Amino acid sequence: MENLTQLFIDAGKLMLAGMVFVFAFLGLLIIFINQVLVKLAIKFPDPVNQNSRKKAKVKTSEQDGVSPQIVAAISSAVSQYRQKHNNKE
Amino acid sequence: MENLTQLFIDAGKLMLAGMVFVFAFLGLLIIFINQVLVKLAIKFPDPVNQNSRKKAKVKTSEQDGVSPQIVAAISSAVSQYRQKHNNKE
Amino acid sequence: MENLTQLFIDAGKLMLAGMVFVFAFLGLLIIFINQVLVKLAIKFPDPVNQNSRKKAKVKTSEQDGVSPQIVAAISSAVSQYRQKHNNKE
Amino acid sequence: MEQLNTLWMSTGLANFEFGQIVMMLVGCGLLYLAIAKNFEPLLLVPMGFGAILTNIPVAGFSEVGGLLHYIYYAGIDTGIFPLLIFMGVGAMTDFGALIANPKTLLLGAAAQFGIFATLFGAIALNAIPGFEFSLQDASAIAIIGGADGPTAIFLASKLAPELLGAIAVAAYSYMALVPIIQPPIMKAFTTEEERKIEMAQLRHVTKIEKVIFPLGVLMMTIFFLPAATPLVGMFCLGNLMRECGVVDRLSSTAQNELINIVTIFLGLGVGSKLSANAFLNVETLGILALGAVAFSIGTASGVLMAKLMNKFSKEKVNPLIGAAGVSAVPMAARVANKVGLEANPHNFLLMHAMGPNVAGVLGSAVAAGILLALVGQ
Amino acid sequence: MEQLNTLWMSTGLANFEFGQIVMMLVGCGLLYLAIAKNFEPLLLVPMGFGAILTNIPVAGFSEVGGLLHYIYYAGIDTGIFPLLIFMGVGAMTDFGALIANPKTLLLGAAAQFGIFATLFGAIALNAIPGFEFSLQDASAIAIIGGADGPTAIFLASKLAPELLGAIAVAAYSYMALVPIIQPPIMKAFTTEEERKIEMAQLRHVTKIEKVIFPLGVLMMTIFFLPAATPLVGMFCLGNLMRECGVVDRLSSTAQNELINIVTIFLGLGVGSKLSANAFLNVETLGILALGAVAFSIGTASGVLMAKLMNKFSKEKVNPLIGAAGVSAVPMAARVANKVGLEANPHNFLLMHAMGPNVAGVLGSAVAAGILLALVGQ
Amino acid sequence: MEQLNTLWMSTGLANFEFGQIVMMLVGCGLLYLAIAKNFEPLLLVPMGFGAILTNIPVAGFSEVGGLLHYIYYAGIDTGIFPLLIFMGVGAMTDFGALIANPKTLLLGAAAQFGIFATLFGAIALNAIPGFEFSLQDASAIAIIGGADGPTAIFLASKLAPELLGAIAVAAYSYMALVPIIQPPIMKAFTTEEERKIEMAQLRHVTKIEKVIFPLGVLMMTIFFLPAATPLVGMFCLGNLMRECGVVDRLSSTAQNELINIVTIFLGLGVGSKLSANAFLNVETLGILALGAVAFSIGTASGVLMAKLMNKFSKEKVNPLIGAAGVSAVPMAARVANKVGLEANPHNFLLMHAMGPNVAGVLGSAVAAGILLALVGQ
Ligand code: NA
Ligand code: NA
Ligand code: NA
Repeated sequence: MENLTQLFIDAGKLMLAGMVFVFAFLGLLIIFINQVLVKLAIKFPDPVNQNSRKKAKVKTSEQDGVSPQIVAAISSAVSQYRQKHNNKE
Repeated sequence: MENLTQLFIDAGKLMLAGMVFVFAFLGLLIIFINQVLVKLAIKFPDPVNQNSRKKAKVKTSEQDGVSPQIVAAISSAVSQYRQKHNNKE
Repeated sequence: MENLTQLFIDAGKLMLAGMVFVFAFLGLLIIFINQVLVKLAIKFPDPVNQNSRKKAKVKTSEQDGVSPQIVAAISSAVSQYRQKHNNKE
Repeated sequence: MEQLNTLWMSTGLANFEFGQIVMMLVGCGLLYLAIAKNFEPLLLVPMGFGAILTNIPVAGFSEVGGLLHYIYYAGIDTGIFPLLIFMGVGAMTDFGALIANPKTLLLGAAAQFGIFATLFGAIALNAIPGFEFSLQDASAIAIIGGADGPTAIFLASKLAPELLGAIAVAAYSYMALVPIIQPPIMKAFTTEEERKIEMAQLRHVTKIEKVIFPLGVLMMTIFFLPAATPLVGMFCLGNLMRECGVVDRLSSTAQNELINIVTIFLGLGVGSKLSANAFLNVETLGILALGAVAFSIGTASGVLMAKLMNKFSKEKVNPLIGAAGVSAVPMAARVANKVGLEANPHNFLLMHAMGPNVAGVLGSAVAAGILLALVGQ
Repeated sequence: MEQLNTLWMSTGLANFEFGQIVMMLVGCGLLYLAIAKNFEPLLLVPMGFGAILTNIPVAGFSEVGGLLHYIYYAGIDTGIFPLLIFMGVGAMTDFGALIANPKTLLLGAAAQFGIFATLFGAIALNAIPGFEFSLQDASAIAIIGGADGPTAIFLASKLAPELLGAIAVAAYSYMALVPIIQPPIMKAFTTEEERKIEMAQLRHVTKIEKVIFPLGVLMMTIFFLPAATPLVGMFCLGNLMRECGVVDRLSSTAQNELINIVTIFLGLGVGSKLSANAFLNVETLGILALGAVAFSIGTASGVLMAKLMNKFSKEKVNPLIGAAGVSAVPMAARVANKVGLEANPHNFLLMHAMGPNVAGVLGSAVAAGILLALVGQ
Repeated sequence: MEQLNTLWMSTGLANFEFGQIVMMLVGCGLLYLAIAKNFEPLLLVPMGFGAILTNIPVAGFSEVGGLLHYIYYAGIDTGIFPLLIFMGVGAMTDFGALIANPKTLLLGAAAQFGIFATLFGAIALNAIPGFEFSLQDASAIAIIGGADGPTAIFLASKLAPELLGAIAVAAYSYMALVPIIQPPIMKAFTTEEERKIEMAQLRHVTKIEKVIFPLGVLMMTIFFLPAATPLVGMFCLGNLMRECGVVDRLSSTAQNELINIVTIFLGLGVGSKLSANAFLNVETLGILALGAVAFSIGTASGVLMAKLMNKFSKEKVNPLIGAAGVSAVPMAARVANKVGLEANPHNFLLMHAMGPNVAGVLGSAVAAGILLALVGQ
């Protein structure tokens, strides 16, 4: 019974230490996000140009009716399909 | 030579026991199919509703001209294609 | 210091033996290509018929508007897409 | 004829022990739940099958030279399989919602109270004759409250391998039962008004934030809790591969083929621990009961934490998303969304709930690290 | 210069033994059959290549520390690779035709006579000086008649590892030769009339039947033949993953990436057993001869069984589909279809032949289990 | 409270050694180069991450029982991972340009002078106090000049495992720096006129040539340099699977999923050798310096060889493609193309440069074999 009491005390301590630590750790992570990441985001914003360039690209290719990437994708899918449906092992 | 005779006898017994067992086993499987599976098939027929619902869904999306799943599939194929054709290793 | 001298001599020999061997090996490969592969290429040219047959096939299916392989590929891509976007782990 | 007799003596029928039959039925039960009820099928199908295989008499699947023996000792005893799964999960995880609303980390932290309260509860069970859980056992059981499969398997394989089967069954079963367990608790601890709270749209998160985040998490784990670095490290590696944008083919393989292959083996290996003498005892009942308690306490803690935060902050949080802090990604977030929609049909909480949801993954990995550091030898 | 001399002493030319040269030619022959003749290329390309690598003097591919040594002992000696292949094959197999027409199981059973007759034949060869096959050896050889690659490799690695190379060569070669070996036998044992028999269309098989079937097969194997459960179990796991509909991503990985990776390693590992002293002897000739006998007897038994069944049943079976009972999926079923079309251009037997074809896979796995139970120690 | 104290004593902060911090910064530096500068990210992302993990105090990633320990000893110490990568690279390689213009093999041979000159240089460094490279060490360092990652890792793991980390860092860094290192050297050794040389279009290469080529290369390696057969053999297996046309599914798996999985593990395993006491010493500086020398000499040798060939042959070769002989596929070929376009906007050298480029892969594998045969014990 003494042993059980000791176990209870240990479990209680573990519970306390664990919850303190979990809150401390994830709390620090909040600080990390607010202090570090947010500032990084301001210093290095996502490159807008690149995105718009990409969009432009897609537009151009879509104007051609069929994008060469889609053609490539379909032919790749065709070859994958063929491969996978070969006779077994 | 005695040894060989013994081997022959063993092989013969093995042949007999093996064929008896194979037929017994696969024969039992016939009974299993006829007694268990067929009854299960009657109790739990394939859900017809679900299929027709699916078909309905497909129809709707096909009416839009291009199914969103096909768009998704093609864009997924495009990204797979790009990935696989990156420079080596 | 004697040891270092010996190492230098060994390294020099290694350099010489290595370069001789590399040139000999890749040189032999040149002979292999010129003597063996080129002759094989003449004896067993790429089957032209098969290619043109393939082309013909593709043409036929393209005349139908949509190749059955592309349909298969897209449906395969759709099912792959669905699978990969299932809920995690 | 002696051949037929030898064959008969080698049949299962002539060698069955009662426990093996029961455990095969347990395996069939897991398959039923997985296939008919869609209970976490990706793990439970191979696991249920593994449970059947390991209990076949004569065949020796889990003895030296048996297939499951190799799988277990190569992949689970070493910790490699759960860590690879965790890498793949990391490659599937988007921390955007968490970074946009970091306060939700507190919800993920609070929900871990389910773990530590259960640890206490497992020790309390020792008061009942028949239970003799050590602190290691109790810790391994408690991690069920983390609602995270690979974390539970990893910790149990280190602290209490003989309980691994029961713990995995409980963890995955309750993860599948999240849509049934959580809503009543969520409703009991919230008012109709609270459930109607609408939340502001999340800000855009830039690429650099997403790239640096896993590295920051890893660094903090290194500084403060090295014992959690195997789990957190592999998770962050997967997430970094996802977000860095230059190794898409590795990221794709990690979240598809590699995780699939490892999942098959992990399920078989965990199933191989479902032997009669390890599973058919009163402790398993205790573990199943404690698992339900753990999920319930975790859910309640998350909800209550959200209400507490609302006391101190202007920007209100819908307390329903606190329940997602137990992890069980993405099921718990979907449940929060659904219960929210019932109260307010224009209130879409899904993205908001993803924050505490992925915070819960980190939280339970941290909790696992704490338990390893304090009770692992 | 001593460096060039050392180099010369380390060349293959200075160290070749005659047997190694012959075995490399054997490896090249396998590559030729695979590439030019399309003989089971998926296994024979890596296997032929492995045969070349293992016979390179000095390099030590199959000695401790060599690549093929690791592959063989990790994957083949343990049985893991053939079992994973079998899981993938299970995930590729559709039992629909078999469930729709269960009588065809008898055809799959009859064709296994090819195995047991060959076992007898292998012992008979001992009468010729130079042959000394033990009962283990004879059993491993006989399994060639099962016309199933992974089953043959699995059994041979357990019962007669030193014959593994020759057995694998024979098994895969004859499987590739099915379109040449079978038709004359099929025609010899059937009349034109019999070959014209048309069969009723197969009934629709429901999902639940396909899901329960692999579990039923596994249960029967557990009850009656636990020694076959590694093979049958992994096969049924693959098939269950295929049919249950909730783990499609696992099923897809099992039948694609995983089976491909394992096939490369399995081929290399089997090829590593093609060393001169294990292959260049009279026993190999015996094995090749017995293999041809096994396929022929199996084909004939299947056909004759179908004719016997027609004696006792109103619903006639085209005896050609009996030949598909040897397995060699799906080649043997295609052969039955082709020979059937020759006799009756409107007679499509392919689906009907798939029944005995997959029954043959089960039949030979069962036969392998019997041999393991009776002659394995 | 003792629990919190135990936790504190187990933190990284309480256990850090100075060297570990520095090595983590090195790991972060590698990640930065990979992600921000696109330096060979497929290997450097997992490798940089592995460097961080292995230096975590207390966690023991690279000690017995740690994840990186298993990965290193199962995959790198045995040589399996680099060989599998090499198989995948073989499956990605098209030898068409080389077969069409076999003379370019001489360029690939000449560029290997970068290796052997560096070997001499590494020994010369021993004259400086602090350096004590054995002939094995010098050989492992010299292979950096081969500009081929898996070859360098394979050789270093055999000859000087304690230098593996530094050698891999140098090899991959300089491969990534090829577009910066090579152009000035290429321009210094060529005249404007030479850079303008246009080359005749390459002839069509038939399928049979591409199928027989890897077998021919393997045969020659067997005859003359068995020590190189692990590398060359696996490379040729991959290439044969690619070209033979009957095992496309194996080829596809080898160049996609399998190589991706192995790359993750290889990077982690190599990173695990980046420990402070193995990396933070003057020898690492020497290795980095020698690596740059090796690339430069290799580039110059290739260019000069091309000029020499032009002296003896009517059909002129643009000497820029000689620089591609160092391998670094396909970067070096692209650099040759780019520098060529600067001199003559209508001169597309890419296909012509692929010949020496893939010849360089064979050349450095042969050089690795020579070093293994002569200085490996
Ligand atoms: Na959690
Ligand atoms: Na069979
Ligand atoms: Na090179």
